[in-house]
Amino acid sequence: ADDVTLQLKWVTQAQFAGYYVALENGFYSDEDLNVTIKPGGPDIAPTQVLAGGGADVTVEWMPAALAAREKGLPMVNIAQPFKSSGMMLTCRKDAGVATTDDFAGKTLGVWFFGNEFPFLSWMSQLGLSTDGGDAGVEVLKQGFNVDPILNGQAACVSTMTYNEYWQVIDAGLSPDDLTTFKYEDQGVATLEDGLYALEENLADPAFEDKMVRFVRASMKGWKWAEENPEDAAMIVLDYDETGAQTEAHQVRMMGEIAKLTAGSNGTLVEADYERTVASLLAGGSDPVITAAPEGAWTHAITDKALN
Amino acid sequence: MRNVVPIFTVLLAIVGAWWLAVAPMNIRPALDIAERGGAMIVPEGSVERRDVSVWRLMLDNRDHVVAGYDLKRPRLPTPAQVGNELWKTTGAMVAKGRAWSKRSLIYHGWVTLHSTLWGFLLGTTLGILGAVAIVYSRVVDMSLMPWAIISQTVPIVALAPMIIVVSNQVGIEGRGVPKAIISAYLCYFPVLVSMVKGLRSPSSSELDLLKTYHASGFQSFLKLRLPASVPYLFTALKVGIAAALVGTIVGELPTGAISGLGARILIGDQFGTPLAIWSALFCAAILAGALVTVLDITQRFTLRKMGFRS
Amino acid sequence: MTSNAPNSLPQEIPGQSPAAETVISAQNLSLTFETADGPVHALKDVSLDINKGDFVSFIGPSGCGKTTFLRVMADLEQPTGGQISVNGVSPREARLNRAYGYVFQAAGLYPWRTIGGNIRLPLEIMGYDKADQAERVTRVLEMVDLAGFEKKFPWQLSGGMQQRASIARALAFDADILLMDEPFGALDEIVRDHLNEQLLDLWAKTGKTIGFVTHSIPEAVFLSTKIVVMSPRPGRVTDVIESPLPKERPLEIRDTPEFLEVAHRVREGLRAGHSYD
Amino acid sequence: MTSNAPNSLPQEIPGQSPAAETVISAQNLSLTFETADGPVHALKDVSLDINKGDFVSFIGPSGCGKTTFLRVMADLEQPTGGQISVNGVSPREARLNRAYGYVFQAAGLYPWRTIGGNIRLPLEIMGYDKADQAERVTRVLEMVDLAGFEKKFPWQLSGGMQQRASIARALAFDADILLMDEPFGALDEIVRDHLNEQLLDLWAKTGKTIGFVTHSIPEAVFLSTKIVVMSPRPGRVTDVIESPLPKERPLEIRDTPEFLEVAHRVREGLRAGHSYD
Amino acid sequence: MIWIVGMLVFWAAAWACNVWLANSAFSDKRAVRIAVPLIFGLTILVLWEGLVRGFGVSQVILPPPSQVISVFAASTDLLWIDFVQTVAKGALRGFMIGAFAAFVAAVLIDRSAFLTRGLLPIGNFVAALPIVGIAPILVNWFGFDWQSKAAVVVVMVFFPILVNTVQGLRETDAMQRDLMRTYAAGYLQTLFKLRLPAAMPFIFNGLKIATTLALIGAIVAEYFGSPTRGMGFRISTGVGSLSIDLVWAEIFVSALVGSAFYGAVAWIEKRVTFWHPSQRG
Ligand SMILES: Nc1ncnc2c1ncn2[C@@H]1O[C@H](COP(=O)(O)OP(=O)(O)OP(=O)(O)O)[C@@H](O)[C@H]1O
Ligand SMILES: Nc1ncnc2c1ncn2[C@@H]1O[C@H](COP(=O)(O)OP(=O)(O)OP(=O)(O)O)[C@@H](O)[C@H]1O
Ligand SMILES: Cc1ncc(C[n+]2csc(CCO)c2C)c(N)n1
Ligand SMILES: [Mg+2]
Ligand SMILES: [Mg+2]
Repeated sequence: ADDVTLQLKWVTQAQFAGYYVALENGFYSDEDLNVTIKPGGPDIAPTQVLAGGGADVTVEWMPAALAAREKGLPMVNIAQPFKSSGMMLTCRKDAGVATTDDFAGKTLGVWFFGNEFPFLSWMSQLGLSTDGGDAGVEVLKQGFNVDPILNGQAACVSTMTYNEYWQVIDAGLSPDDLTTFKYEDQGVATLEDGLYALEENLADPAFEDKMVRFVRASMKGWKWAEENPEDAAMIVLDYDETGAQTEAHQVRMMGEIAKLTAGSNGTLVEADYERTVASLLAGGSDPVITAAPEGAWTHAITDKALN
Repeated sequence: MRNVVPIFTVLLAIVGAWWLAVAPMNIRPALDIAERGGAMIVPEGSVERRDVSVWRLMLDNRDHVVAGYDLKRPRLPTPAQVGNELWKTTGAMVAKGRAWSKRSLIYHGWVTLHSTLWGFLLGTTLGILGAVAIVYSRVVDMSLMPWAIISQTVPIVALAPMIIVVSNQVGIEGRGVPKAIISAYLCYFPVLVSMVKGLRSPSSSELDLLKTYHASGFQSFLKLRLPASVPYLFTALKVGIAAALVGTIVGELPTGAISGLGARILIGDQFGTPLAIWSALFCAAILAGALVTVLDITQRFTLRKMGFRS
Repeated sequence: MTSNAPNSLPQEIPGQSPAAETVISAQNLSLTFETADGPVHALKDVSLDINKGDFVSFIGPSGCGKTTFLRVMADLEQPTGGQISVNGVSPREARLNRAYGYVFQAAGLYPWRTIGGNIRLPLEIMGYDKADQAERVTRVLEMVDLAGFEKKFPWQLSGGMQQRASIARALAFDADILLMDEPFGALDEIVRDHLNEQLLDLWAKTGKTIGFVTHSIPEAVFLSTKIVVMSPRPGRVTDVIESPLPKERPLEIRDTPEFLEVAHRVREGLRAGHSYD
Repeated sequence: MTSNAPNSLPQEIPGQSPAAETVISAQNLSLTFETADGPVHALKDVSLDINKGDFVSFIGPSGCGKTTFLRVMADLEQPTGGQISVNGVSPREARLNRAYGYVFQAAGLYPWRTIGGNIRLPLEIMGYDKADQAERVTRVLEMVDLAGFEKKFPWQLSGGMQQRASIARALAFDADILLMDEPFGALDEIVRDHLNEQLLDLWAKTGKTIGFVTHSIPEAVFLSTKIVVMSPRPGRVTDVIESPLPKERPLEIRDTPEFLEVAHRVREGLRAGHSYD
Repeated sequence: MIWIVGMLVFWAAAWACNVWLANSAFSDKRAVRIAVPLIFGLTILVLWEGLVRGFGVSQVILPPPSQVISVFAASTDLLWIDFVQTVAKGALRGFMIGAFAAFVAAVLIDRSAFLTRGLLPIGNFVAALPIVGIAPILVNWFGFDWQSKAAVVVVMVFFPILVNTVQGLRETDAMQRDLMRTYAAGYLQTLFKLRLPAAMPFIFNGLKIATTLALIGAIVAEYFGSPTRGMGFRISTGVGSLSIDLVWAEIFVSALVGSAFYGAVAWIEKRVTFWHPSQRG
């Protein structure tokens, strides 16, 4: 069997259910693959792991991948299991945020580590400076949790529809107390969880073939997960080494994830890609990328995988 | 042993102060919850309350103070809550025969202990070898010593991801080795410093004595410098193991380790479960205590055996 | 200042003639330490002959170079001028031949070794075989009255006993020169008296040549066949006194006029040109 | 064992009669330390009177309670039995009245203060005014021959000079009792001789009452008007010897028959019941 | 290849130079004492440069020092902002508050033998714990800005300084204390004239340990939330956006600041405890 190492973007959770399902249900071994899944974490940059040869393929968000590409790391999107973005900004009504016009002068929690790009280009489209001051917004590098909105340190925090949002709800705030801004609704959505590999590796037909089989099995896993959300969540739980994930939370996450993967067979939709690039190029004074990238994606893998 | 009574008194006082501090620390979330549950709180609205001191809040909402002692997400948990959580994740797991389950702190403690021990081994070996080199070579002494100090001012957290990537690149899998390297990085320094002191502790007359015997350099190392440094070695080991544990946990914190006590702290933070953080912290403390105690006992035993007066 | 032992030397050699065998011979020996505050003349133009079987005491105020002289003999310090020979060869060769036993001011026993282990130390280093080691340890322990203490650790012994053990350590191997640098300096007078008697006894039994540094006039007079009085800045020998005392010396000898007479001469020698700091 | 100074005491009081003023008076004094190995009887039934202007030496083997006795006088240790009075009051009151100067075996100068600063220490604590402090420091430094060393740090001085500085520190304020616990124990004999002469000189000049612990018989005899011989287990006084030597004592007095006679008596006193280790 | 050979040659030459310097007659001269470690450090940089270039290591994994230096030079204003945020506001303030609190606590504890006996072992124990772990809690309590970083630093430096100070205050020998007793000196007099001066070497020992802890504490705490500036912030986002050269520039600043901080404390120590044998050389 051929070895494939997959680097995840974050810790083991239902966000990556498709891969775990494919592993657990033997979809990978059916393709004669021996897959190792490496969970990520707050200080793991999947791009760097890829560059260092620690993984063959990685789950990454497109803004980060394109930024890395501009830094000289030739990452190529080979598949896009997530159709839509799950990013949103969750705000407290009692902090006085009802519309995007209320942002000025407020403190907003944002994830960095390569996840800040969509936010930054959104703010620049809104014409808000992110360097503080009355005209702009005060940006906090949000840690790993949603505490800032709970104890009033921030008016809004970044959340994912499938994860952090529910932590806010679990903490006792009700949806009525909150205003949410989905990036999708704001027209600033960028592509999330895609699969990326290095250009030079893809030039090798053997590697390409491995990727074809990998993507095929992974997509099979994703579709199975969409149909069997509860079982998928249980599989994820079994692989969670932290022992901190709870069943209820993972089942709920799986449900939300299914909404994002629905509508994708794994093939990157070019229009989504163009929209992402446009949004990133518009990143104000300090754009994420300075020129439209060349060769940042390929349909070669998905074309072969899905036929 | 005459210290037992004072130690317990002080411990008791600390726990008492902690317990008392829970009320002011938790009054705001407690009032928020009560208000959402329909209770009348003065003043109304959590935003308004931010400008009121906790003491005022406690005075004005006396009935709700106790609620602070039973929050699901306390800012400061009570000692009992922490104890309970610790028990649930250790003793109770053992009782259920699931000591090695991923939900058990015994398992995570073991993961941390494991790389701590490797880091400790690596660090002490490096420290001792470095000390020998420094004591026997002037060049090494002059060039290495300042950098050893400087090395400790480098924030290893910054190096952690790179250590992971680099060790990945040279073909090392998993987080164990990088964590051990980080922990060795913190551990080697106190060992080095202390061993240099120890290897240099023989007086010049003790060294001269061997010279009159025409002893070789290796003989004087084996028969004098090494045994003379044993008490220093143990002091170093005790500091070193604590440093190694700190290193492992620091290594687990930002590198997104998926198991181990540092990872529990991280996960506890990510999922907003403060009790998980607190129990991991206490577990780390217990681990540190146990490790140092083991070394302490070994030290007493060895030194007594060797004839040093303790 | 060659010394032709005139009388009652406890040498094994029968004819106590001017032809007595010279063991250590120093000619115009100098040693200057270069320090941050300028050169220190620890020894300047020191000439001295020590015969086989002599018991030579070095006395003088602090800093006069007693220790330095002893260390030069033992090749622990290199002279910067003059000659010195030991057993006809250089100190270095003598050291490599293991010609010395050296006893320091503090007993300097290794605390992690038992008394027996400490005495065995030089034997191990010099590669004596196991059986020989054991035999020698037993013998020297008896010699210094410490039989039965072999298994004890140093700190389980009094200061006087520790010092005896350190002497035993220097006796355990076959060095025929014993150099002692204020070996009893840290002990109280009464214990000291006792050790002095034992040392004389040992010296008579073994016939070794002994170089002995002391600050105590009675001690020097009581023990020595030859007393070397030194003076500082620069360190030099100001007087060499041959003792007229008999070989047999009970403690009471210290109240005899001969003793007091020698002591007086030593004191005068010390007084001359002595500054008190 | 009350002592009525019989002769040649260097007291300022003219009539050296049995009525001489008693400064320290101990009756059946006992002190038992409770240790892990059982009680240690450091002092048992010690009675002694010290008169104003006496120079009293305490001599005895290690562990006989010399230090303990001195410390009881200075209220550094509490007796477990018997009475002791100092200047007619309890040691505690005497201490609070600052009646003592105490000199320890090691100089015990604070290394972070200059020599001058060390001598000034008691004066600062006792609240002397600045000008007085400076004046006293200069005076006592001269007294101990250390003029010019005021600005030096202790570690820049030799052991003998440090010990003199520590004596100066004890002299700087107006204590009329000086207690010295083996002040010269760490020094070499020659420096010691010199300091002994200076101490006698000082004593004559100031007329203080001095309690002095030593291990050296010649030192005790040379210095004292009264020699207290002690013996251990339990610590007790075995002999009190009044010295017949005159107040003026050149170093040569040590070669006189009177001196040797007293020394002999002390040695006999010590020898009785002394074990050597 | 040329890089690797060149690097090896440089290495050999530098080492030979150091051997010669260290064993030469002026090895005690100040200039040599500084030159030898500098040459050593330079060698490491050259080795690093040679290895990275020789083996063509990707710059997103390990950039060569030359690139780090140019990024350092190009981003001084950014580095300065981070320095102010993390060092001047977080670490330094935390250090001062922690040191002061520990010092006062030590003097108070020291008055009671009972407390000392009870607290010293506990303090020693706590000083050995991985206290950085409380960073997420303190960030939650004290907010995102420098206050929470300072709080982490306070807690981290408190115990080493406390323990060392208490230990130091007990360090006077019996004779020195007895001397004070014979003068019938009061508590404050004994404290100021004897015990504090005698404790200084210990206090400085604690302060020196605390200097390295302070920086690490402030930086780690930024991982759990921070404004969009600070060394920890820059390091973690730098890794995420593969600006590894900037990360190294921050590491460089941290080492520089840490060494300077340590050096400053050691310098003051030298002045204050000039009398201690360890300082007299
Ligand atoms: N290694 C050294 N470096 C510099 N000076 C030294 C060294 N060893 C000794 N001296 C100096 O040489 C002189 C003679 O010293 P030495 O130790 O021989 O004297 P000593 O007679 O043994 O004195 P003491 O009775 O104090 O032991 C002294 O002034 C001493 O300071
Ligand atoms: N603090 C103490 N606790 C227990 N035992 C003590 C203490 N101080 C002294 N002793 C014991 O009391 C006895 C008398 O001690 P002390 O120090 O007075 O003797 P000393 O005559 O001064 O001896 P040395 O000549 O050695 O100084 C000794 O056996 C000693 O071990
Ligand atoms: C420090 C840090 N915070 C948040 C993320 C963002 N992130 C990446 S995947 C994912 C999914 C939901 O949990 C989220 C939130 C990160 N990478 N690093
Ligand atoms: Mg000497
Ligand atoms: Mg004593």
